Amino acid sequence: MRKVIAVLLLGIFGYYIFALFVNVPFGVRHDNVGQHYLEHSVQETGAVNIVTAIVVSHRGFDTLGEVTVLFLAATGLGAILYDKKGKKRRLQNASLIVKVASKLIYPLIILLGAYVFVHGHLTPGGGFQGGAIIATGVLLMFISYRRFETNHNALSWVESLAGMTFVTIGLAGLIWGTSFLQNILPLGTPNTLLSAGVIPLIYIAVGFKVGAELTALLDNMLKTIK
Amino acid sequence: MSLSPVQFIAVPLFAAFLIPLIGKASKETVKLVPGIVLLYLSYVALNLFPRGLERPIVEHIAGFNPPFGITLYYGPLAAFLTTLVTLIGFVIWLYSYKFIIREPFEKYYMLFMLLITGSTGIILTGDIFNMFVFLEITAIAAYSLTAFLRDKDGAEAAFKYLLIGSFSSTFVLLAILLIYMQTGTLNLADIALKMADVPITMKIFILILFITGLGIEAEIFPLNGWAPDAYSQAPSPVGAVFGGIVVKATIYALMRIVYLMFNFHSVLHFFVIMGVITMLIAEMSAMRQHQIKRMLAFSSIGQMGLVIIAFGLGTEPGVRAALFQMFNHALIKTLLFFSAGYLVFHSGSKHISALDGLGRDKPLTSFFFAFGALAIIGLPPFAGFWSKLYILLSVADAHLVTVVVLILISAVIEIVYYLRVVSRLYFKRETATDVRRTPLSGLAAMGILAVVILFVGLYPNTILDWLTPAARELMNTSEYIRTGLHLNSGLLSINF
Amino acid sequence: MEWMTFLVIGLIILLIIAAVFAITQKDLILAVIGASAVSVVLSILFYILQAPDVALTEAAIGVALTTIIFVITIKKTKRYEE
Amino acid sequence: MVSLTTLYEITFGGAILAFIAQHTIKQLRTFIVIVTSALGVYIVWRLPSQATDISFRLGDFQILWGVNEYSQLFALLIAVLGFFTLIYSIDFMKERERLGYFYMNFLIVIGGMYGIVYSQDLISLFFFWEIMTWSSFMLVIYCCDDAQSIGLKYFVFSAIGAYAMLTAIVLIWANLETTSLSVLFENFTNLSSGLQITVIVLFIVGFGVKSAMMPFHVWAPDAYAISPTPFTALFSGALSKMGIWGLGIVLLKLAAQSGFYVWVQDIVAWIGAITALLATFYAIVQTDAKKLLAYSSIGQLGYIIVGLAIGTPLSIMSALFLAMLHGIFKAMLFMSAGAVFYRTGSTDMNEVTGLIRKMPWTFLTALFGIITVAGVPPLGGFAAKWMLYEATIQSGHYFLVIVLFAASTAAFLYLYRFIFSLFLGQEEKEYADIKEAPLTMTVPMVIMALFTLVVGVFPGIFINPIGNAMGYFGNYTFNWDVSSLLNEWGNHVDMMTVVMTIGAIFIIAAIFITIKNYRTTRYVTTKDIHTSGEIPTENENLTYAVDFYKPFERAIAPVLKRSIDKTYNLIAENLESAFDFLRYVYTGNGQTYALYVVLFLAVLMVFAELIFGIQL
Amino acid sequence: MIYYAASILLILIGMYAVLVKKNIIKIVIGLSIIDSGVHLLFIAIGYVKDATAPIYSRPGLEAGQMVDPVPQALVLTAIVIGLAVTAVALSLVIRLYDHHKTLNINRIRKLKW
Repeated sequence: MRKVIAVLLLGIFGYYIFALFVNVPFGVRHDNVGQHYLEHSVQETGAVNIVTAIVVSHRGFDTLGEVTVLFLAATGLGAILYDKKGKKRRLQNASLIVKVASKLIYPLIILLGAYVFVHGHLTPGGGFQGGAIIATGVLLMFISYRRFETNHNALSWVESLAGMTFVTIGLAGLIWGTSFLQNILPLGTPNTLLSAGVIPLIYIAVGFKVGAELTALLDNMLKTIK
Repeated sequence: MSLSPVQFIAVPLFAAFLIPLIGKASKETVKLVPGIVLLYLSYVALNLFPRGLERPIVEHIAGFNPPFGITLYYGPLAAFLTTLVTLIGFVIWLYSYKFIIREPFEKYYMLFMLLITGSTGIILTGDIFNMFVFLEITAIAAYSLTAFLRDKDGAEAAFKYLLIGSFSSTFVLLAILLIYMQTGTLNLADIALKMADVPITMKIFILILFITGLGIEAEIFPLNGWAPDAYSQAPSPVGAVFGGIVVKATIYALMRIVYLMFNFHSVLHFFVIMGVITMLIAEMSAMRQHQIKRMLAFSSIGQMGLVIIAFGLGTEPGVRAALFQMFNHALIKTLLFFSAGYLVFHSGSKHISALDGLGRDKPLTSFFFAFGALAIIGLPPFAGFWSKLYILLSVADAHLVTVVVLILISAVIEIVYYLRVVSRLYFKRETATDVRRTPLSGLAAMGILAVVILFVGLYPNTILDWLTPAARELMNTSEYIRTGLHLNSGLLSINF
Repeated sequence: MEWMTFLVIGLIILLIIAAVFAITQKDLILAVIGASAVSVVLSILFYILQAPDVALTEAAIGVALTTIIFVITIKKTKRYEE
Repeated sequence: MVSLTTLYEITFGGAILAFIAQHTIKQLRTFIVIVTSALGVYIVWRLPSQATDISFRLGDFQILWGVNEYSQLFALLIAVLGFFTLIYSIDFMKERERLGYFYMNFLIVIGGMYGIVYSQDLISLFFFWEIMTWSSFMLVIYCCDDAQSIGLKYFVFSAIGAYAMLTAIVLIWANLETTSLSVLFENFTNLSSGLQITVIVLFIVGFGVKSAMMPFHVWAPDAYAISPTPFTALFSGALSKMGIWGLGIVLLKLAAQSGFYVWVQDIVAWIGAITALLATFYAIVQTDAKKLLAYSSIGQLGYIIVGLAIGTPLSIMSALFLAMLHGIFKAMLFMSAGAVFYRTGSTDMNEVTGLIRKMPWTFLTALFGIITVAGVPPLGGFAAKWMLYEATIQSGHYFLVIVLFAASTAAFLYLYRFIFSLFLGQEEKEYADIKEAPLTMTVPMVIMALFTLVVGVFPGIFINPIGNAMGYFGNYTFNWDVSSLLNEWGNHVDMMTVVMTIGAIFIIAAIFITIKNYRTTRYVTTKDIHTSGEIPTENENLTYAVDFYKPFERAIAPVLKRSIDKTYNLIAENLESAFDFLRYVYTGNGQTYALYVVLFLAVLMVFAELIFGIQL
Repeated sequence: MIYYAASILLILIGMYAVLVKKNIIKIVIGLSIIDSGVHLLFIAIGYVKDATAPIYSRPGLEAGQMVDPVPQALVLTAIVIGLAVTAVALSLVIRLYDHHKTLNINRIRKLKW
C-alpha cells in the first residue's frame, strides 16, 4: 500500500521536476555571476583555481558555515554517542602485510592531504579534500592497529585552534580591512604557492580542522557502545 | 573593534570553538561562556539597533560588492529578530545553567552556541545559499540537541526530525538550484530584481519547493510531524529553543523569500488557508495530548499557524501583527517550556495527570506556568493579548470574517487545554512532596520572561514602535533591492 | 567525441543500477558498497563535467568516509535487513 | 490624588502587595487588603467631582477612561460590596491555605470591574473584562474537588462570550476605524443593517454570558456554589452586574438606534423572563443552599434583563434598582449561607437545621434577604418589583407579566425552603454547641440587611442616583421624593406609610405567634418521626428538609430532564472524540510524516498546474 | 540532458528508499543518494559544452572557455553538509539500535501521542 502511494507520489513529483528541466538547454553558457568570477577572480583574489577563490574568498562565509557544520557533526555525534564508561575499539588486528603496508602508506597519505590543502588555490582540491584525505589515512591506521590511539587532547586543540584561526582571520579582516573575512595580505603573483592572500592560510586552517574533526568523528563512531 | 552585524554570527561561533579548550582547564567555566557571549551580543544588539532602524546596514563579507560576495543585511526586521534571538538565547542559557548538568554538558553549550549562530545567520544573511548553509547548521544542531538526553524517545524523535529535515534541505537546495539556473545569481536582492524575467511556471515551482522545504521547519501542516516529538523529547530548554528561536528564524526565511521574490496575491491567500488548517488541527490535537510538553508543542504549531495567517494577509498591519505574535510567542512559549520543564522534573513524569497539586508544592514554578498559560491564550494584561488582537484586527481589515471566527474558536480550544493543566496544578494531592527545589537560575530566567511579558502587555507601544519599520521593510521590496545591491556600504558599517 | 557520449551513457546506467542495487540489497554491507559505487561513478561524472574539485571531494568524502561510517554503523548494529 | 489612575494603581498594586506580603510578612496581608478596598470605596465616592477623563494611546488605539453617572452607580456597588466581602473574608478564610493567591485575585477582580465600568472605549473594556474573567476563574478553582471541571466550564463560557464581544469589536474597528464608545454611539447607524444586527447579537451574547442569560447560564450555578463564599457574594453581587451594565449599553445605546429594536427588545425580554422562570424551578429542587442561591441569582438577573429590554423609563429604572438591590441582598444571602458553612461545615439543607437560636444575626440577615428577594414590603425589593410589573404592563407585555408573576410566586417556594431548613425547625444535637459567626462576618451582613430596610423606606436614595445614571441613556427626567414612588398616572405611593403599616402587622403577628408557640411546643429530635411502623436506620437522613418539594419536583421533572447543561456536555464530548480522531494523523511513524511531505508537494504541484494552467 | 534525467532518477530512487524501506540504515542510504542526485544536477547545470575546468592552470586559458564555477563551489559545500547529516543520522541509528534492538522503523514508533 505504502509502496503504491509512494510510487504514485514520486511519479507526480518526478514528472513535474523533469518537465521543468526538459526545456532547459544543457551545456550552454549563461550570463551569470559565475562569468564575473571567471573574469575577475584572479585579479581580485590571486587564486588561479576559481572554485577555490569562490569557496574561500567570495563565498568564504559559506565555507565558515561548512566548517561549522562539520564541527557541529563531530560535536553532535560526540553528544549523541557519549558514554560514561571507558570505550575501546573492538576491531581485530589486521594481517602483518596490511600492517606494514599501512605503516608505510600512512605518512604518504598525510603528506598528500597536506599537499592538497596547501595547494588549494592552485590545483583542484583544498581544505576539505585534504582534510578528508588525512582522515582516511588515520582511518587506515585505526583499522590496521587495534591499539593505535590518536591524541584526543591534541585533536581537540587542533580542532578548536583551527576553527578559531578561521574566525580570527575573518575578524582580522574586520579590524584591519573593511569587512569580515576580507583579504588583508598581499595577493602575490598568481600561480605561485605564496599567493592569493589569506586563501592558503584559511585553507590550511580548514584542512587541519577538517582532518581533526573527521578523525575525531571516526574515532567516536568506532569506539561507542557495543 | 567596531561593532558590526557579523558579530552576531562570528562571536558565538568563536565561542563554540573556544569551549572545548576552556573545558580542558575548567569544566565549570564552560557554563559561563554562552552567558558572556550572549550578554556581549545583547550589547551589540542594543548598539546596532538604532542604526539599523535609521538605515539598513549592509555588510559585505570579504569586501566583495554584491551580488558577487555574500552580504549581511541588517535592517529593522533583522535588528528586531536578532535582538529577540539574543534575548531568548540569554534566558535559555540562564535556565540551562542548572538544568543541564548531565555530561557532556560542554557539548550542549557548543551545540547551543552553534544554533544561535545558525539562526542569527538565517536572519542576517542576504544570500540564498548562505541561508541554506545556516539553515543546515541550525537543523543539525537541533537534531543533536533533540537527542541530547540519549534516551530511547529522544533518539526516536531526533531521527524523525532528521528524516524530515533532510527532505527539507533537499527541496530548498533544489529551489536554490532552479533560482541559480534561472537568474544566475544567489544574492537575495539581485534575485528579487531578476525574478521578474523568470517564466511563471518556474517561479511557481520554485515557490512550491520553498514552501515545502521551509514549511517543514516552520511547522506548516501536514509537514509538522516531527515537531511534537522533537519538542517533547528534547530537554526542556531545547524545546524552548525550538519554539523561540528555530521556528522563528525559519518563518522569517520563508516570509522573506515569499515577499521578496513572489508577488502574487493569490499565493498569500494560500498562506492564510494553510495557516488556518495548521492552527485548527494543531489546537485540536493539543487538546487530546496526555503529555504536557507534547501539548505545548502542538500549541506552538497552532501559534505558528496564527503567524502564518497574519503573514499571509500581505498587508502591513498583518505583517506587523505577525511579527508581534512571533515576539510574544517566543517569550511566552519559552516561559511555558521552562516551567513545564521543572514541573516534569518535580513530578517525575511527563504526563499531565502527574501534575496534580504541584501548585501547592512548587508555588513559583506553577505560578509561572499559570502566568504563561494565561498569556498565551491571549488574556490581558499580558503581551499575548495585543498580538492576538492585532492579528484579529488585521484579518478583519482584510474582510476575512470567517478566519476571525476560526481563530477565536481555536482560542477557545486553547483555553480548554491550558486551563485544564492550570487547574490541575492547583489541585489537592496527598502523595509525598518533592523536596528538591527549583534552582534560582531557573526561577530567574522565568522571572525575567514574566516581567518582560507583563511589561509588553502593559506598554505594547515599546515593541510596536519597533515593529512598524520592520514590517515596512518586509513589505517594501524595492527598498530592499536598492539598499541590498547598490549602496556601497562595506564602509558603512565601520565608519560610524 | 562519440565515445565520450557512450561512456557517459554507460556510466549513468551504471549509476542507476548501483543506486537501485543499494536500496534493494538485503545485505546492508552490499547496499553500502552499492552506495559507494554510486559515489565512484558520480565522481567520474563530475570529472567529465569539468569539476575536478568536486570530483576530488566526492571521492574523498563520498567514497571513503561516508562508506566507512556506514560500515562502522552496520558493524555496530545489524548486517541483514529483516 | 483622587483619579482613575490612582484607583487602578491602588487596587492592582494592593493585589500584588497582598501576594508579596503573604510570602513575607503575613500579618500585613489582611491590613493591606482592607486598606486597599477601603481606599477604593473612598476614591470611587469622590470620583465624580474630581475625576477628569484620561486618554492616552496604547498600540494603535486611543484609550479613554472617564466617569459618568451610569458607571458611577455600578462602581459604588463594586466598591462597597468588595469592601464588605473582604471584611467578611478575614475570619472566613483564616484557616485556608494560599491566601496570598486568594487575595491577589480578589483584588484583581475588583480592579478589573472598576476598569470595565470606567472604560469609555472598547479596547480597555475588553482588556479589563478579560482581566476580571481570568482572575475570577482563578478564584473559582481556588478550592476542592470538582473545581477543575466547573472552573473550566465557567471559563469556556466566559471565553465564548468574550470572543463574541471581541468579534464585534473587531468588526467595528474594521468598519468604523474606532474603538471609542461615544464615537460608536454616534456612528452606529452608518453601519449596514446586517452588520448592526450582528454587532448587537454578538454583544448581547458577550454580556449575556456574564449575566447568566439562558442558554448561557449553565456555568453559573456550579461556579457560584464552588467558589469560596466571600467571593461568591461578590461574584453574584457585583460581577454578574457587569453583564447587566453591558447589556444596558447595548440595548439602550446601540440596539435602540437600529431598525431591529422592537425585535431585539421582545426577544431579549422573553429570554430574560424564561431565564427567571426556569432558574426559579431549578432553585426549588436544589438541596444545597449555595446552589439554591445561585439559581435564585440567575432568576433575579432574568428580571433585570426583562427590565432593560422593555426599555421604558420606568422599566430601566426598575432594572437598575433591582440590579443594585440584588447586588446587596444576594451578597447578604450568600454571606449568611457562608456563615452557616463556617460554623457547621456544610450548606446542605438536608443536613443543617434549626440554627435560629444559635445564629440569630445570621438568621436576621437571611430573613431580610429573602424578604427582599420575594419583593414583599417593607424592604427594598418591593419597590423594584412593583416598578417592573408596572412597566411591563404599561408597555403591553401581558404574557410576559404572567410569566414573571409565576416566577415570582414560585420563588417563594425556594426562599421558604432556604430559611426554613437552615434556620427554623428542629435543632440537631450535633449543632448544639454552635456559636454565632464572628463579628467580622456578622457586622457586614447586618449593615447590609439594615440597608435593605432603609431602601425599602426611602427608595429615593436609590432612585435619585439611578435617575442620574439614566441620563446616560437619554433625557429621562425624574423628580421623586426620597420616600415615595411614582407611577405613570401620577399617584404617589408613600413608602413610609406602607412600611409602617406592614411593619406593625408583622411585629404584632410575630409577637402573637411567639407567645402562642412557646406555650405549646415541646422539644423533639428529628428522629421522632412516624415511619409507618418501619424502623429508620442509622444512616438514613430523616431531616424533614429531605424531599421538601417532592411533589413539585415530580411536576416539573419534564422541564428539568431536558437540561441544557447535558446538551452542552454532549456537544463537548462529541467534539473531543472528533479531535481524538484527528490526532491519528500523527501516526508516530517518521516515514509516514515524510510521505505527508511528498504528498503535500505533489498536491501543490498538481494544483499549480490546475490553477495556473502551466504549460509543460 | 541525460544528466538531468539521471540526477532526477537518483533523487527519486533515494526518495523511494526513504519512503518505503523499513530499515533505517537503508533510509539513511536513501538520503545520501538523494543528496548525490542533487549534486549531480547542480554540476550539470553549470556545465558548458567543450569548456575546461575553472582553473587557470596553464597560460592562455580564457574565461570564455571555462565551465561555471559557482555550482561547483556550492556542491563542495553541499557535499560536506551531506556528510555531516549522514554522520549525525548514523549516530542516531546506533543509539536507536542500542535502545530498540531493531532497525525496523515500524517498530520505532513509541511516540504517537
